[in-house]
Amino acid sequence: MSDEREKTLFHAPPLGEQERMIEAMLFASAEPLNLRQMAARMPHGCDPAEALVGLRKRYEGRGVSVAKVGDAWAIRTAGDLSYLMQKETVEQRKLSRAAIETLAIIAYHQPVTRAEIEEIRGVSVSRGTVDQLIELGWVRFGRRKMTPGRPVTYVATEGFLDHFGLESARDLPGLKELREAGLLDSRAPHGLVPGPTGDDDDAQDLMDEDDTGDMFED
Amino acid sequence: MSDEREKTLFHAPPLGEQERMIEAMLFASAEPLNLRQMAARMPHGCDPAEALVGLRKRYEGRGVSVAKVGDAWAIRTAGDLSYLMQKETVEQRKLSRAAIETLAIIAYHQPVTRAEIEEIRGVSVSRGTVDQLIELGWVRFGRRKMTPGRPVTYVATEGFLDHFGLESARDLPGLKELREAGLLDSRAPHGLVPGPTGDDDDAQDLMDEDDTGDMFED
Amino acid sequence: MSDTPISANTDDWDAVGERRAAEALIVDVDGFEGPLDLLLTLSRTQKVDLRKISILKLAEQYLGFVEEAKSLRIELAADYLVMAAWLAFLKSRLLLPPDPTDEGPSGEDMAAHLAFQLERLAAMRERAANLMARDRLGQDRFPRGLPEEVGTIRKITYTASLLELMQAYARIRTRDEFRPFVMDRDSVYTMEEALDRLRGMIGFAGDWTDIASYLPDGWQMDPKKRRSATASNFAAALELAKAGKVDLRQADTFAPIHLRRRDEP
Repeated sequence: MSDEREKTLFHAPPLGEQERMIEAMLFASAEPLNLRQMAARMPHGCDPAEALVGLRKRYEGRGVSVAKVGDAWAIRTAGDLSYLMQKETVEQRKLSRAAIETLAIIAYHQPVTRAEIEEIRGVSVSRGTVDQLIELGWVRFGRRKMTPGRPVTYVATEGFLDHFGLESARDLPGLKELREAGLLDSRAPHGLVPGPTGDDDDAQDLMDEDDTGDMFED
Repeated sequence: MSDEREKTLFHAPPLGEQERMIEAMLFASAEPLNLRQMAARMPHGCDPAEALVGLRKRYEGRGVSVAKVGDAWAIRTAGDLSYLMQKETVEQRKLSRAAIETLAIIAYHQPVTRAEIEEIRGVSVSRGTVDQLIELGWVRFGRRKMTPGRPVTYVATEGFLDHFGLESARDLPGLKELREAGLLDSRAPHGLVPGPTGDDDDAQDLMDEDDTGDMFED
Repeated sequence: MSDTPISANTDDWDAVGERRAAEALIVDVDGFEGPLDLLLTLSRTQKVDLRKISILKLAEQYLGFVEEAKSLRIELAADYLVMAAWLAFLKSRLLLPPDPTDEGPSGEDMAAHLAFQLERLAAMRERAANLMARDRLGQDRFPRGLPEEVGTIRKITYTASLLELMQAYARIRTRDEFRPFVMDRDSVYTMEEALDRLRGMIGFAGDWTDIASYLPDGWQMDPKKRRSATASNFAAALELAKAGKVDLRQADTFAPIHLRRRDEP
């Protein structure tokens, strides 16, 4: 085996062989793998991106498929076969309406501040709502906004894409229509409509400000 | 979806569809599934045994294979790709003093017998030390010496020259050049090697011999 | 507040239905996520596209709701009352002709923005519902049930530099040249030796004698030895003079030093 690896230090293995490798790695992992992670485990000179194209095609219409998840890839069972999987079904914690709406707002408006979420929903966001989404691994902190107070923003994660079967945030259903209808514009002419009275949140933002602005960048 | 299930209550789905089902089940299941378990999950009229034959064929020569585990079935990584399931971490360590001294003697005096090495070092050479140098590919056995007992000799290898950036062992600077280069000042040998004095050195070497497993410095 | 309850507008079935809906709303007030949510629910009763909604009518519906809540002695949260006040203000702006001296957004601007907000909230709700209806991981789509662990292999490489190699060799080869420090005493005549010798000899020296004549045999010729013996001799003579055993004299700088036994008093 080590001989073979040595050999491939100089000649990358044929594409078909690289496809097999990616197939093996993706099958073995429950988590999405990105190109860097794959390349690190493959012999020198391999191009996982190219091999992925072939592999994806191979699994089209099969019982499992090669799904793109943000910058990563994963094998997932086909959605239409869910009825076979009762045993594997994971009991999901029931999400509150507030949590679901907040998640949608973060996904469609990201990066979005807490104040903006509140503006859209017309109520203050309780801390537990965002916490729950972060705990589920669907939301994380994004860059701070370059507006007064440098508020933190929230963005959707790779886990969110994986959970909802989205290749990227650009593939969110209806995103284009919403944008064209101007419904994603953040025009917030304060005073036009009374907004939520979130004193606590202002205090929170001030606390956040003490932290270095870079801590949430990736 | 439920319509489809109803339909299949009376007409078993086509074999290709059954293959998809088995593929998805075997992929998602946390344990190998036997035919009975598969059939119990599949729509009425399905024949997992037949579909399995097709699925196995489909995975022949791929990165994963459908493997029999007892009387059950599971998807497994292809045997020749098992190395992909391992991540290598490389750790660099310095050679022990005993090893580098032995190596130096072999390089300067090759071909040299163990007895000669011991005479030059003034202490006995542990088997592990020479073995390590051989394993590193820096030392190999040379011709036997035409002296009583025909002892084996050790010589430095190409790998040794490569590692130390030498064209040949003759390029190694002699004592005179070492002295001229300031590397060898008999009046101040302490400056050369910070650390233990000659006496401690011997004690260290003796300890090394007792415990071959612990002979490497970090 | 200047408005009339919605039920007073008309007597037809719609109005009754609306009235009942409003009552249901009021009883359910805890179920609303704020005034905007309530407005959105109320707007549904208009049975038109949100883009064509009558904000004036909506304002009236909302104010009617607040009135109703009051009559039923239901405490409304401050948010709801603030919205009621704002809607009353909006209503008056929409009904009265615009005041040219007035600054700030016009009634139409305010109404348009409220319509925009309602439409945006409705869109987000719809997207949220669509999102939750997707094939979800762990519900409809599944990851590998038997993931294989990626093992870690620790590979150790040993390094040594040419310098270390040469230094090691140098260390071995110079071990023989290296021995514990011992002063070379062959050509050293110690002061103790000189003292012993002088003490034995001064008994006979009743007259001034050059201290150079006290140098031991065999120490006069070799310069190394003579130097050591002369120094020790001189030091020993000083020591004896200090003890009061001898007198010393010197005629001139660098002239010979003479020594004479001092007689006991």
